[in-house]
Amino acid sequence: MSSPAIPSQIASDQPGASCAPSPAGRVQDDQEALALAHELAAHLCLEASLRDARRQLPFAEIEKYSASGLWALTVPKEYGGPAVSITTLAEVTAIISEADSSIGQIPQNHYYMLEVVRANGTAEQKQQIYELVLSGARLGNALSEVGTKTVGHYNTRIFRQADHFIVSGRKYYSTGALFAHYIPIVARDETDDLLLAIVRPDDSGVQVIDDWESFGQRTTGSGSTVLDNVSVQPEWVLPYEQAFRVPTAVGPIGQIVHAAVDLGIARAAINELRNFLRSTRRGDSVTADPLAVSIYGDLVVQLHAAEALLERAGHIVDFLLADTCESTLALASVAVAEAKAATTQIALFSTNQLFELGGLDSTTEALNLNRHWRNARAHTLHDPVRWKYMAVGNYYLNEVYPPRHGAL
Amino acid sequence: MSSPAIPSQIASDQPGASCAPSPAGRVQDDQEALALAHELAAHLCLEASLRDARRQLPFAEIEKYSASGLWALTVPKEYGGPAVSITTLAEVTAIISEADSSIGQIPQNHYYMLEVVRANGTAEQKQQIYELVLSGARLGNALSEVGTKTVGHYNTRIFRQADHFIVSGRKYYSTGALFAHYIPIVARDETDDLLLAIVRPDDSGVQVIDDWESFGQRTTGSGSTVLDNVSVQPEWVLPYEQAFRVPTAVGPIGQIVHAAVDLGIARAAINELRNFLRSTRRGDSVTADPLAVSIYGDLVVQLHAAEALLERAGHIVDFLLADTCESTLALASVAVAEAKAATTQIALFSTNQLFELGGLDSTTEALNLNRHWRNARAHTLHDPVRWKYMAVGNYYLNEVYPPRHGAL
Amino acid sequence: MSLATVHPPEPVSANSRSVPILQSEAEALAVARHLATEFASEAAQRDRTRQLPHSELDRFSGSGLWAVSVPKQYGGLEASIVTITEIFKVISAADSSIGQIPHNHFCVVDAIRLDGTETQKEFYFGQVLAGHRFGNAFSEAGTKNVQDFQTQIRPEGSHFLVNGRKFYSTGALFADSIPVGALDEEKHGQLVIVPKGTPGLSVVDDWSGFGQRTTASGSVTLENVRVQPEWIIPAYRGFDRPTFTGPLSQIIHSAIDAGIAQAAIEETIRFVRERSRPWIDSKVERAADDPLTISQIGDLQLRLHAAQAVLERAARILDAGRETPDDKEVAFAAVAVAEAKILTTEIAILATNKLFELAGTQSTLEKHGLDRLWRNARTHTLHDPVRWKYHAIGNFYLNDVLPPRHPWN
Amino acid sequence: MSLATVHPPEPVSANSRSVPILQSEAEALAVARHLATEFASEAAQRDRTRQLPHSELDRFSGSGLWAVSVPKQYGGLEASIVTITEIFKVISAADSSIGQIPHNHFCVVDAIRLDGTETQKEFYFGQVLAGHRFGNAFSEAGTKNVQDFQTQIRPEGSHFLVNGRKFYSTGALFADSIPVGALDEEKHGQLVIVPKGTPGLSVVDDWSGFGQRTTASGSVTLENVRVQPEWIIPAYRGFDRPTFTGPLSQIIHSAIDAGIAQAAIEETIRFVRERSRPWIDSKVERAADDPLTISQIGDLQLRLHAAQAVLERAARILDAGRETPDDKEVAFAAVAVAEAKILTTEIAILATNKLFELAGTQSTLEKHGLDRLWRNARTHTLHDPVRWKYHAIGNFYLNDVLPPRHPWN
Repeated sequence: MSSPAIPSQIASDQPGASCAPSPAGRVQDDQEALALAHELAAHLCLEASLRDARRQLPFAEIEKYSASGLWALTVPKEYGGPAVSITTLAEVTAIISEADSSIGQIPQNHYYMLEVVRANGTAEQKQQIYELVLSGARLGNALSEVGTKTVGHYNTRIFRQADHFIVSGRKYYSTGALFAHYIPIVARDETDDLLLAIVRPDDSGVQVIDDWESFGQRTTGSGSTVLDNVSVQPEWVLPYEQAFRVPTAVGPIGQIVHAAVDLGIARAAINELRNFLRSTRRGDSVTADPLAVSIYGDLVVQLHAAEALLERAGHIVDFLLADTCESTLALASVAVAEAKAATTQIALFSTNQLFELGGLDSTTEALNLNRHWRNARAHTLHDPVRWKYMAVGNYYLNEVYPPRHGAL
Repeated sequence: MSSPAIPSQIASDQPGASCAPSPAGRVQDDQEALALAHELAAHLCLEASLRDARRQLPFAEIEKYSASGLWALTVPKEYGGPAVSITTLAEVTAIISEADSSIGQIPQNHYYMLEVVRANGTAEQKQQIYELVLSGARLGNALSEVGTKTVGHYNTRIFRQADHFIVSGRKYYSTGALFAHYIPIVARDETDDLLLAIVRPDDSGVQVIDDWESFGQRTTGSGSTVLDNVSVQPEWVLPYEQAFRVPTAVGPIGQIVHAAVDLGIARAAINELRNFLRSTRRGDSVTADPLAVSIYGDLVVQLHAAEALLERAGHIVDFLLADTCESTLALASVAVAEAKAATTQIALFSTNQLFELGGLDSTTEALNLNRHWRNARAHTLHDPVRWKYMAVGNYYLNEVYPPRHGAL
Repeated sequence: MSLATVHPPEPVSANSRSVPILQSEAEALAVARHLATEFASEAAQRDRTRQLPHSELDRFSGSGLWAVSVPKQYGGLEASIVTITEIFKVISAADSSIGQIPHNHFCVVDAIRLDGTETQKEFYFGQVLAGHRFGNAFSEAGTKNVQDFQTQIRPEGSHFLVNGRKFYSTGALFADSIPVGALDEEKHGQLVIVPKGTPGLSVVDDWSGFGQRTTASGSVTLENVRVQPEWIIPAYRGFDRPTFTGPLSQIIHSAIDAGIAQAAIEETIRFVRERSRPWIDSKVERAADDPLTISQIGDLQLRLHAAQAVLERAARILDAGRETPDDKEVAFAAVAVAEAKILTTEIAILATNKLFELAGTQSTLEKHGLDRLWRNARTHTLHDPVRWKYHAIGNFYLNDVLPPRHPWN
Repeated sequence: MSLATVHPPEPVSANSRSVPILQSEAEALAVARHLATEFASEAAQRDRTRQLPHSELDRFSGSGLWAVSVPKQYGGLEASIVTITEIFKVISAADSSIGQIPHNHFCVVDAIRLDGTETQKEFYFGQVLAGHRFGNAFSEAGTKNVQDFQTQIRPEGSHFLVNGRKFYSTGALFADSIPVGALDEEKHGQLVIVPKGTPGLSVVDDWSGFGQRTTASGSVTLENVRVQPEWIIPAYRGFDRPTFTGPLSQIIHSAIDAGIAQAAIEETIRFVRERSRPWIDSKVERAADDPLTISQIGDLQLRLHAAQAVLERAARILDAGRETPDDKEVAFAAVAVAEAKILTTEIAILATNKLFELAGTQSTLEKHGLDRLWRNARTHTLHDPVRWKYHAIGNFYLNDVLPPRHPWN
C-alpha cells in the first residue's frame, strides 16, 4: 500500500484514502499502549529520514500504526475502547514522534475530532464512530483555511437541502486527510454557527490534494481539501462550535498531542546528538569538553522539565475528563499551555544545539539532521507560543479563564 | 558640610540644601570631563559601601562633585558652558556611578531639568539658570507623586495670584532635592497644563524630607518634597508639558543618564567580582574553573554590548541636539530605550552572578556586596524595561514613533 | 556498648514537650500548611531584626513534623520523600530560614537509619518522636571534603575526646544535640551526636550572610568534649557503599529554593494586583492588565511548575529506590536531584528578581521587606555551584559517567 | 627570485576584466549596497537549486570591492576594517554564500602585505587591483593545526612540488589562484599561491553542508603540482610574531553572521506586516499590532544593534592597531573580535528561529525559501565553537591570560 514516489499533486482517490479500514487490534490498557508504541517506533525510525528527504508520504506506516489499535486509545470504555489516560496518549504520541514526527502528528486531528464527537455527538453518532475507530478507521481533518482574517474565521459553508446537507469550500492544513477514511469538515451554517460534517474521501465533490509544501513535517500531507457541493447525510453532521460554548476537553486534548509531538522531536534531536558524538572521531573532543558536556546537561534538564510539565498536564486533563466544568477546563487549558510552551522551547533549543555541539560535520546534507529543526520549527507554529504565556499569566495573575477554542 | 549621621527625617534647612552654591570650576572639553570624573570616582568609591550601610547622605561628596564643574557639562557654548557630547555625559555618569551609584544618580534630574530649561525657557531664564549652574548651583526635582493613577498624573497645583504663582502639593521620588540649591516642581495650572516652578529649599512653605526608604540607591535621598502655598515669582516659572508637545531632547537625555547609572553598577559588580576572586584563597579554584571563567566571559560580553549600545545612543542623541525634529527624536528615544534595556539586563545579570561565582563567602554582610544588587534592582525600576522593548519594536515593525514623555 | 547507659549531661528540653505522632502524610501536610500560615506573618520582621525563630521552632518540632521520616518499625510515619520535600517547600515559602533549620536533622535521622546500631535507632528515633532536634556541625573552613577534617575523635579510656571547629552549622543553636563530623585515628568519618550542654561544646551565632539571616548558621567549637561510645554513628560506612544520603540532602535544599520561588511569585501577584500602578504607555486601568506583565507572570508560573514537577520526579525516584541501591541507581537519583536543584535555583533567582520589575519601585521600600526573598534565594542557592550540576548531568547522560558521591552532602 | 618571471600557466580571467579602482570608502559602501540589491533577488533560488553564483561573483570582484584592502602605496584604497566589515555585512545580508566567498581572499591579501616580498606585493596587489580572486586551500581533514598538515612542499630543482588534499576550500572554485597551505622540510607553514589551471591542481565542489550551499566550499587536491619559488609567501612568519591575522579572519566571519541576522529580522518584519494573520486571542486587526510580537521585534532589534555596535568596536580596535603590535595588543583585539563573534552568532541563531515564530506557519512554505537563513546561520556559525570564546574572554579579563594565537584562523 506504500507508494515510494508520490507526485506532489495527487487527488484523493490514491492509496490509503479511499480504502476501507483494515481490521485493527484492540489495546487493553495503558501499559500495552506504551509497549506497542515502542515496538512501532523501532520500526518507524528506520526510514524516517529517507521519507523526509524524498517527501514520501507514510501510507504503509500509518496503516500499520492504526492497525495496531493505537488510534482507538481514547474511545470510552462503555463503547468498548481502552480509554487510556491522557498522560498515556501523550506519551504514545511522543514515542512515535521521536521516531518520525510527521507520523506522530498525523493522528493529532483524529484524537481532536474524537473529542468533538464525545462532546457533541448524539448517542447514535458516538456508537457508530467509536465502532468504526475501534475497527481501524482513521479520521482526518479539514478545519483551517488560508486567506481568512484569522484561523478562527471560515469561508466554508454548509446548508440544509431537503433531507441532507451540502458543504462547499476550500481547506488547507488538512493534516491526516490524505490518510483518512473519514474527514470531518468545519463549516458555517445559515445561522453562522459552525458545524462538523464528516465526509469520506471518495464522496463526490471531495478532493484531497497533496500540496503541503512547508519545509517541516514534510510527510504529514497537511495540504488542501476541496469541497464542491458535497452531499452529507444528517447523521454525519454534528455541532462544532458548541464544543467551546460549554466546557469540554477538546482544546486541551488537541493541544497536549501537539505538545507531545514537540517533545518527541526534542528527544530525537538529543539522542541523535549523543549518537553522533559517540560515533565520530571528532566527537571524542566534544564529549571531553566541559563546556560542551554542560550544554548537553542543560538540554537534558530542559527535556525532563518539559516531560514533567507534559505529564503534569496529562494528569490534569485526566482530572478534567472525570469532572468537566469551567474551572477544571481552565486549569487544564492552562496546564497544557504551560507544557506546550516548555516543549516548544526544548524542541527549538535541542534542534539548534544539535549543531553547536555536533559541529560543522553534522551539517552534512546526507545526514539530514536538520530535519529535526525543520520539523520542530514548523510544528511549533501551529499556534503562537507567545500567547500561551499570556493565557497562563492571565489565569494566575487575574484569575481569567483562557479563551475556549481548539488551540487552548 | 558633611553630616556623618543623618537622622531619618530631616527638614530641608539642613546642610547642603539652603547654602548658596560654592564656586565651581569650569570644564573645558570632553577629555577634561572624563579625566575629572575618573579622579573624583577614585575618591568617591572609598566610602561608598559605608555610606550605603549607614544610609549616610553624601553631602560633602556632592559638593565636591558639583564644585568640579561636572554639573555644568550640558550648558551650551553660547552661554559659556562646555556643551560636551551626550556620549561624554553618559560616560561621566557611568564612571561616577561605578564608584557610588547613588551619587551617580543624584544629578540625573539636574541634567533633565536643564534640558527642560533649554527647551522651554525664555532667553532670560536660560541666561540666569545657566549662569547659576556654571557657578555651581544644583537643581533637584520634585516631579513624581505617589498615589496617583500613573506616574503621568499629578495632584500638585499651581495658580496665579496677583503678580506671582502659588504652588501646593506633595511629591515623592525627589532625587536630588535634599542636595539642591533650586528645586523645579511640576504642577498643573488652572487649564490643566503642566508647568515647572523653580523654588529654593529655604523658600517659605517648602519642606524636603529625607524619607526615602527603598532598599536600593539608599543615599540618594529620593524622598518627599512638600509644598505648602509656596510663592514663586513668574521668572521662575516655565512650561513643562510643552517639552513633550514639540520634539526636544528632554526624554532621551533624562533616560540616557539613567542607563549610564546602571552601566556603572554593572561595571562595579564585575570589578568587585574580579577583585574578590583574585584576593581570596577559595577564589583560586574559581578562576581555574572553566565553567566559571566562561560565565565571567559572558558578563564581559554583555557589559561591552551595553556599553556599545549606550555609546551608540549617545551619538544619536548628539545628532538629535544638532537637528531636533520628530524623526530624529524618535530615533534617539528608541536608541536610548535599547541602551536602557541592555544596561538593565547587565546590571541585574552581573549583580546576581557576582554571588554565583563569588560563592557563599561573598554573601558576608560585612562585605556589603549585595548593595550592588540592591542598587541595580531599585534603580532599573524607574520605568519598566518591558515597555522599552515595546517602543523599540513598534518603531521598527510599525514605524510608530515612541510616546513622548520623560521616560522615553 | 549499650544504649541503655546513655544519659545526656542534662535533660534535653524535648523531653518536656508533648509531641503528637502524625498519623498520615495528609495530616503532616495539613499541619505544615497551618504552621506555614503562622510563620509567614512575621518572617519579614524576623529577617529585619535578625531575630531567631525560637518559639516558631518549638511549634515546628513540637508539631511532630520533625519526626515524619522515622521508620514505621520504630513507631514513625516513614513519610515518603515526596511528602518530606513538600513539607520543606511549604514551610520555606513562609520563612525559608525556618525551612532550612531542620535540613540537617533529617539527614541525621537518615544516617542513623543507615548506620546506627539497633539500640541507637531505638534510642534516637524514640527521642526524635518525642521532639528531639538534631543540629549539625560538619563543614570546616577551607576543607574540601571529609578526609580533610581537622576535627578529631580520639579514645580516652572508656570514652572519647572530640576537638575541632565547625562553620555553617545551621540549626546547631536550636538543637537538642549536635551531630559532629570527626575523623578517628583510621581517618574514618564518624558522626558523634553530642548533646547540648556537654562540657566543651559551644555554639556561637556568628552567621553573617545577608540572606537566610535567622538560620543561626554559626560556628560550633569542641574543646576536649568527652563523648560516650554509644553516641558514635559510623557514618563513614554510608559513603563506602552507595546510598541515597547525598541526594536526600540535596533534594531538601532544592525544596527550600522551590519554596522561596513560590513565595516570590505569590508576592509579585499580590503586589501587582493590589498596589502597582499601571505604566503610562500601557493604556490600561490596572497594572494587572498590562499584557507584558501578564505574559511574564505566565513565564514565571510555568518555570515554577516545571521546577516543582522535576522536584517531585526526583522525589519519586528516591522513594522508588531500593534499600540497598547500586552505584548506577544512586547516580541516576543524584542526577535527577541535580536537575531539580538547577531548576529550583533558576526560578528562585528569576522570580526574586522579577518580583520588583513587575511590581515596580514601590515594592523596593524597606517596609515591605521583599528584598529578603532575593537575599534568601541568592544565599541559599550557593550551597554548591549550580554550574557543575549541568556538567554532572551531561556527563551522566552523554558519557555514562557517574557523578562523584559527596559525603555529608 | 624575481617576480618579473612569474607567468601563470594560463592567463587569469581577471586580466580580461576591467575593474574600477574605488576612490573612497563611501563609494565602496555605495557599490556594495547596489550589488547587494542585485544579489538579494535570486538568493533563495540559488540556494534551492544549489546554483553557484558565477555571474554574481564576476560582478562582485569586477566592482573593485575585492581590492579595497590593498595598501595605498600599491595604489589601493586601504579601506578601514570598519568599512571592510560593513561591506561583508551588506553583501551577506543579501546572500551570505556570496558574502563568505571572498573571506579568504581578504586574508590572503593581508598575508601578502605582512610577509610578501616587495616584488610579490607589487605583483599580487597589481593583480588584485585588476580583479584577481584568491581562493584558499588550508583546512585538512582531521588535523588540528597547521603543524599537522599532510600537504607538503618539497624542492625539486629550481622549483618546488606540492602534494596534498584540502577540504572546506571556500572560494577555490571561483578563484583565479589558490593559496595553498603546505609544510616545508623544516615544518614551516608556507603559503603557495597556485594559479588556476596549474597541472596537478584540481578543485571539486563536494561541499555538502545544508547551509551556505552555494559557497562551493569543496575540496582541492594537489598532485605533484610544480610551483615557482616566487609563488611562495613565508606566511609562517606571520604566526611567529603577533599580528592581527587571526582577528581579521574572525571579524569577517562575524560580519557575515551579522548580515544574516539583519536579513532575518528584515524578512520577519516584511512577513509580519504583509502576510501574517493576527492571532485570534490578540483581538487586533493586524498581526503587526500584536503587543507580544512587537516587544519581541524590539528585543531582536536591540540585540542586533548590540552585535553590530560590538562588531564595529572590534573593527575600530583593529583599525587603531599599530603596524607591529605586541602580544597584549593582539590579545585585546582577538578578545574584542571574539565578543563580536559571540553576539553575532547569538543574534543570527535567535533571529533565524524567531522569524518563523513571529511570521507564523505560512512562512515555512518552501516557496518562500526562508529556512535558508537559518541553515546559513547555523552552518556558518559553526566555524569554531562559540562556547570557548566565552572562556577566552573570561580568561583574558579575569585571569590576564592571553588567548592562543591560531594560525590560519
